[in-house]
Amino acid sequence: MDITLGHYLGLSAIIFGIGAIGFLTRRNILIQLMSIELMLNSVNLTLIAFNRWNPGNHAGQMFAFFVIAVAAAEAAVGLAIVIALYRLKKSVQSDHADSLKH
Amino acid sequence: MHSDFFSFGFDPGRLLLWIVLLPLFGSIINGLAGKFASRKMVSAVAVGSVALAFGLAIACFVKLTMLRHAAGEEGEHARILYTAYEWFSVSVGNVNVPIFVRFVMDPLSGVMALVITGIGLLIHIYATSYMSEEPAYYRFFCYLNLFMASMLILVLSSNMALMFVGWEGVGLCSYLLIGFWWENPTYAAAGKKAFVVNRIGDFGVLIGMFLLVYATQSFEFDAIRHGAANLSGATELAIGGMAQADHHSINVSMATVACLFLFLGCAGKSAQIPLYVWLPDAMAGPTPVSALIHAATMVTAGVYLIVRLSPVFVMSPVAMSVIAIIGASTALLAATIALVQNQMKKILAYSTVSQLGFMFAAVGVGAFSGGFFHVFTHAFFKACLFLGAGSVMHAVHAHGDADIRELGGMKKFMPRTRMTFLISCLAIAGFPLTSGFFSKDDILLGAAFVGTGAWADYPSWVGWLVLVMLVIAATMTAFYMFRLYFLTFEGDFRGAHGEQHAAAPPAPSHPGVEGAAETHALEASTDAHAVAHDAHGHDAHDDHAHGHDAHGHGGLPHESNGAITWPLMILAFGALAVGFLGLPHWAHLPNIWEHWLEPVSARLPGVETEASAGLGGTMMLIGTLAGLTGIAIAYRWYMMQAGETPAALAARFPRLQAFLMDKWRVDELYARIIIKPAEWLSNFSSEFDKVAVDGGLTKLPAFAAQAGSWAFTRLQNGLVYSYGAVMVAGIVAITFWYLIPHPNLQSAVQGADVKYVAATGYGYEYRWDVDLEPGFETNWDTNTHEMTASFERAARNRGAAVMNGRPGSPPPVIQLRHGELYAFNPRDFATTEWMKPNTDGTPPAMTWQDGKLLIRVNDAEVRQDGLPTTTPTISLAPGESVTIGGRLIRAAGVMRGTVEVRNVFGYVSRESVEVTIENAMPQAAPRGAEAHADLRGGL
Amino acid sequence: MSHILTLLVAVPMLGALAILFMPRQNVKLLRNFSVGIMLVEFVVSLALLWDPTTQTRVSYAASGFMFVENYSWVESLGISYKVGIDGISLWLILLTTALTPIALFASWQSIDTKIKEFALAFLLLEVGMLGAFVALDLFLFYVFWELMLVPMYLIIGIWGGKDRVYAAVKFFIYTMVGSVLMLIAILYIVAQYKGVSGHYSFDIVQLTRLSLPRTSQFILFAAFGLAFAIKVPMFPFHTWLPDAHVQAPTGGSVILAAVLLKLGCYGFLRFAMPLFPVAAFESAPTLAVFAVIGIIYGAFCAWRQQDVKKLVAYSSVSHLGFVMLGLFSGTTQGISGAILQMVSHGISTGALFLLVGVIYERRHTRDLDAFGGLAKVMPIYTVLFIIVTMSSIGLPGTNGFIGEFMILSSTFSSPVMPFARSFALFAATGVILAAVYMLHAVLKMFWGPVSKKENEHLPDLTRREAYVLAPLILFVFWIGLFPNTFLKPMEPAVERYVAAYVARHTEASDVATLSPDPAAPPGSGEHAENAPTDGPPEARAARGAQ
Amino acid sequence: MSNAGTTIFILFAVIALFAAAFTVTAKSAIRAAVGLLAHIISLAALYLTLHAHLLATLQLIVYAGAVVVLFIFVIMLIGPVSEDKGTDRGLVSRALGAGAMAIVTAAIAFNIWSFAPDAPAITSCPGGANAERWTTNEQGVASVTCGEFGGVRSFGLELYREAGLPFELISILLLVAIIGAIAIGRGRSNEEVEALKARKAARLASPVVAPEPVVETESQPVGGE
Repeated sequence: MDITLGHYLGLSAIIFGIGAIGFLTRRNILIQLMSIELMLNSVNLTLIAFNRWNPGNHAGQMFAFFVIAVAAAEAAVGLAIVIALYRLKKSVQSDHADSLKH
Repeated sequence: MHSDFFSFGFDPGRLLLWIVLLPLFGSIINGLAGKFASRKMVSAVAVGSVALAFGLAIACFVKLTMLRHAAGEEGEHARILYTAYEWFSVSVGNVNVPIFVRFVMDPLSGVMALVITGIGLLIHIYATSYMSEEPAYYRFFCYLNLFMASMLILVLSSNMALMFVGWEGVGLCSYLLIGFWWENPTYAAAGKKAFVVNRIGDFGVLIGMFLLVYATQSFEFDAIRHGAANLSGATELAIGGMAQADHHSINVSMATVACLFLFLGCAGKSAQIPLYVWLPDAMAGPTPVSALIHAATMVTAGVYLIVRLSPVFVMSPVAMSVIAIIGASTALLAATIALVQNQMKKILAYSTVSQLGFMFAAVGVGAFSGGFFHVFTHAFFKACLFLGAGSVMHAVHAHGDADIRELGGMKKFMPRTRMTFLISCLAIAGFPLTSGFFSKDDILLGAAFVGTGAWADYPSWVGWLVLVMLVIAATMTAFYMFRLYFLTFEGDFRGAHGEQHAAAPPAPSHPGVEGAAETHALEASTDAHAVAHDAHGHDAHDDHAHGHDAHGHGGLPHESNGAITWPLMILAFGALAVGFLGLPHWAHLPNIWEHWLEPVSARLPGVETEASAGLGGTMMLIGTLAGLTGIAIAYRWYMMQAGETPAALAARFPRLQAFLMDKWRVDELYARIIIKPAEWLSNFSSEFDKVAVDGGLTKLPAFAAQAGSWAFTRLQNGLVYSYGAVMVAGIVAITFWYLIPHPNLQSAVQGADVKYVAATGYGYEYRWDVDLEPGFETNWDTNTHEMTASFERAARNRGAAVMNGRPGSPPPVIQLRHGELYAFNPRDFATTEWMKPNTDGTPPAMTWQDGKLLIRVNDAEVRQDGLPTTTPTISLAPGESVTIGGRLIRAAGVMRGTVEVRNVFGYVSRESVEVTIENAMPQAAPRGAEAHADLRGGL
Repeated sequence: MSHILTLLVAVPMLGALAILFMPRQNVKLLRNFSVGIMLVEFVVSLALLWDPTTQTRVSYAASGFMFVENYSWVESLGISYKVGIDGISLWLILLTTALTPIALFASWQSIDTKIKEFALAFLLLEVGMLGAFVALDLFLFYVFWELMLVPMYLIIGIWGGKDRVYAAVKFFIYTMVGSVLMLIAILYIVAQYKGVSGHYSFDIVQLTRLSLPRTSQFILFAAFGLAFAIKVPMFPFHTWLPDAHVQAPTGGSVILAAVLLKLGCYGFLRFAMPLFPVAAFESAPTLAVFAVIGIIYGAFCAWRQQDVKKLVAYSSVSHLGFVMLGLFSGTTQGISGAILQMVSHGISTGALFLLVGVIYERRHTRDLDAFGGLAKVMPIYTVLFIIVTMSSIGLPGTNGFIGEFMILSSTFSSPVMPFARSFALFAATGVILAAVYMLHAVLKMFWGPVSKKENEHLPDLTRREAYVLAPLILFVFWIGLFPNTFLKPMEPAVERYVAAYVARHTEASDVATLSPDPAAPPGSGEHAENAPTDGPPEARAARGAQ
Repeated sequence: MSNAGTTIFILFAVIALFAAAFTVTAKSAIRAAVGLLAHIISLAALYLTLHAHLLATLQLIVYAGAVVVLFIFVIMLIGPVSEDKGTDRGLVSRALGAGAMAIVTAAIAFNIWSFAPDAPAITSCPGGANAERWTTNEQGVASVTCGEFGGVRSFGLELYREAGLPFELISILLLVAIIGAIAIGRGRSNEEVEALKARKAARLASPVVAPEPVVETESQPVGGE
């Protein structure tokens, strides 16, 4: 069996789905953040795979590069927020931070 | 006066203007400056302006008579016209009808103008003395002059719109003058009542006016009178709306409807059933007002209007008989009420209503000149009676009104008043050779005349009925007037008012407040019903006493001064003498009056003969007898006895007496059936507004918004995964949208070709079917998102007919589909008779064969290329046209394009589009492109 | 080209700008300056009647709009600053410029907080009103229409009575609902216009050439009509009016009744009816029914009101019913009468509100039962009140009569409206009811003995109040006696209007079409879109099925 | 792709999937972090199969070296609180969201798997089946030399030539993130917390919101007398 672009994309879709489901079902902010990382990674995989089959330049890889940078920033800020929330609520459950309702 | 005065180039019309303007200026001057002027100045302005107006009126009148004589045979149309300016205009249908401020003096308005200014002058003089103690002296004369101006506008205007100014103007003045002593709430309420009731009448005048103007396209009385002939039965009136709405129309002649509406107005102004209720209450006003407005002039405006429009009224015997019956009923009703009343002015008020009923009965039976003659004579004797009553009240200091049971023996104290009063009473009773005798006789004769069936269209029973009612009413009139006279002037003085007033403190500073209690107490004991009715504001007779003419020299009654007695004497002379202007025609005596009014009072259509001497003599005898009977009974009961018989009758029939005393309880009835429901309706509206309208349009949407807002805030629960779930819903939608290809097929006609364009998308492949044959012509290809098809090649078995349904509008397109014979919108074709029916397997009337539209035509007019043809089957290539039965039919072609689009996932979507090509043939020039903009693009 | 209309819009705007830079402590300056600016504005507006440069009276006989100014504003969307007037808007503009200073001057008696803001709001209000009257570009009109809303909202909401916020919000929301629908309709028309002509335009003259399909006309007419019907206000959209009037300060009430409501009628006349002639023509009977209901219903409601202002507000509902009836009658004099009635109503109701304001100043109540016998203590006030009442009742010789009479009689014989006679018949009962409710108020306020102690020493009209009212009284009689002064200038415009209205009432097609531009000279390149040969491709696209 | 390549792909794909699943299902956060680490490493391996050498390295350095470590730091800092507590709250929306997402994922994955365009295995340099793809971009200009695809030199050259501005923007973003993270994570000083508490107490005591002190200094007496 030859591995083609479709396989990479399918894999990436599944990982994205797992990340999304994780984000939707888990209430632990830390794990939700990790789910986001999963989704970002799946996108990176897609970008890199497409780039492999259009190798005239590095557009896809470069996007992935930026995504990694943004993901790092996001993780940093996100975790800072987690700590702030923890300090406020003594909890990292996302549904404890529901003041912004109604 | 010499004729020179009238012939030196001066426009007599301008005088007409000044007749109106003088009292108006008098009013304005007194209104603005009267407060700072002395009473002398005020009365000088008021009386002076009216006197000048009277002078001018005489001058114009003389000029008019001269014109009439000078014109000889055509003198009938002699009149003086003056157009001041164009006021405004209204649309009648598509015509602009201008309304002018234009005055006219013709025989009718001439007489009225003389009566108004003449009697008005006398009453003004009278009022200078009568009202001399009134603090708001200037206000009184301001109103009175304003009334004179309005009344003169009413009678002198040459068109209905301007007349309406006067019509409403006198209503306003009446309102102001009835409520002159407004500090008494019942007086003020009486004023309001008068105004509102008059307004109901004005509504009738408005609608009647609109109807007449609608029919004759003019506001001018002359034009309406000339156009009256068109108003008879032939004209159908669609009550619902426009004339062509046949099923809404009721077969009533325009004249009848217009006349009944106008009569409603006249009934309001002239106090006829059902709108008479305001007049008795109007006696709350000062006595000169009662005399001038509510007896002599304003209330006769209704009769004036009917006489003025008599050619219209005679067109409708129905309306005439209604008027006659209502007039006679009013005469009778008011007379019965007057029988038992005890207040001087109240009796006179009901007497006025009754006499007005006589006048209406007269015009109702077609005796226009007789009815108007009664207006004229009545003005004299009724004004005299009112002023006489005022003089008596003045003498006994019974302010507002006087109870005749408290009076008596006044002839000793005030001989001149008594003489004039007696003369007027005789006149109103129809004593031979007094003015009332002649005018009443005219009326009775008129009723009897139509009763004999002289006017074929007119129900003769109405004549007899009216006659009987009027005779009874005349008897009663004589009775109650002489009851009034005997109780007031004969016998001994029974009153204690003088003493009471002598003891009372002089001229109270707040008229209407002090003094009310004592007289009211007196009244309460004598007239128990009065108290009960005060709540309705109509029975405002005696719970007041004004300091306005408390002279402070009490004691016994005394004769009034010259300013009061001289007008009385002049009026009494008139009451005696003016009857001779209208000597009976049947006795071959010269009837100046009738001759004078000939140009304005309409002749009854189809009536050639005149009343015979026998009928005339009989009626005169009956009338005289009726009057004398009434007088005799009154004499017997009140002079020979001391009123025992009436007292016994009252004791025997207490309920009848109470019923009459309560004026038939009409006010109560109205309160129950009109005022209460109206108030209820108004309460209901106001509540409905709060609850239903505001609730439905404000509160309900507000509640809905709040509820919606509540529901949506529930979604904002602050939980991340809820928001996430909503996001996923969006992802689902977008995903599935992108999984399936979307052709979004568009088409465009390019000459004889049709170009189809499908949407492009990543990895899309296309295949096309554009030839109307089954199956796709092209194979899957990624590059063919556009496809062009030729019309000529493709349109073979399908087509459309383009029909020009309505001229001027773009043609609706009717598409024929496979297996369809024809498709018509019944709205576009009144009938399809021109097509052969599609029976027994014959080819369809319209079909598409071999690229041509075939039409088989029944016997209809067919034109092809402008030439008539007789071919039974017409064959049209797309773009060609034919006219069948006046309808343009053009053949057109239909193209269909289908595309299938496949995306990378292998999903396939199909879309078709059908195009109607109206002018695809190369020889046909493209029609206006904008007319058929792509509907999808447009909408 | 004269810039008078721009000047009209600009003067109060500049005045407002100047007020921004004035110290708020200097109350006297603020008061005098704001009134002064409005007087200047009034003088400027007189130039619409009398041209000072040529020393002649301005004639409104010419066809088309006068004093037109047209500058491109947003070129790509066809939005322009186009202003112009004709006989129809002339008197409404003069009414506005005449009444605004009066209303503001009268307000200065009672308004003593936030003077600067009040002056600002009033000036901006004047900008909005005048702008809406002169705008010939739908977009421009909409801008002014909305601009007008905000100051009025503030005037009611800040300087109003007890429930001012409720009233202000109600006023705002009611008006806004209509306006938003109107905006959508405007955009739709413009899109249609673009569809057939190939370019955008908001110019009313151009848009009037558009003839839309029947169904679209009805929907659009409903959208426009709702906006204007709310403003008029027609039954059943009137309930904001009594609330707004009762809560608004005197000056606000005057302007609201005298001018703002007229914009609703004007909108029907200028926009809704010419743009959608078929729909207007065919809905005229329906709308006339509502107008007649409004006349009678408003009168009945007015009768029961204890609050004088509310009474007058409901009487406005009744009177504006007459105006709407006249507009829909489709006759020359019916429409002229309606316009005159707008002016008359502005004057007499404005005066009534001023008079009510006067008594409210003294007694701080408007309850009918709180008065009685005022004729004794305030004779001059009484006289003026009764004159204005009579004008409101429509007594001949006063202004109220002319409009009503023209409307009723012209409607009665209207050749184009079905059931016209019935409408006139029922509307005429309003004449009776007007007397009932107005005289009811007069009876309760003025006649009878002075029953309340508080009323015994009320001062009569001050000189200032008399000055404010005098011009209005003058016009009550002027219009009543010499209405042709006012009717003649508007006649040519109305005649053209009616001719076009009647001629176009069958002009509906299945798709939008454009009639040729009469204004364009033949062969002019500017309107090449009318050439039949080379329209834009989409215009020639064949009809799509399915 | 060679058989070895296929094997490697399947191996690491399976690891990545299982690691991902473990990450989102793990009860304890620390286990999830370990799962994430495994996932990241297996993705790095997959990047290698795609000739993204530099990115594979960066993936390890940034994700495995920084992000996951950061996660673990935070988990340690917070301690046992970081454990998930079972609750039914929002069960419906969670279930619905997860279910819908699962369906979508399945649909996409299935469709992508079934779609297999001819995507040749890329093994050789110029002269191979897809020589032109290696040598030219859309404009026909080669920016990548065969054999250097995904390498540091080739990638870096292109990054600085073509994407200098985004690169600089990203550095700014990182700077901002650093500052932001510090600002948020630092917390409030004691005085600030006290002041906050006092304000809150005051607000609870009176229904009227106490005016902000700054506003008070601004307001001026209203003229009008």
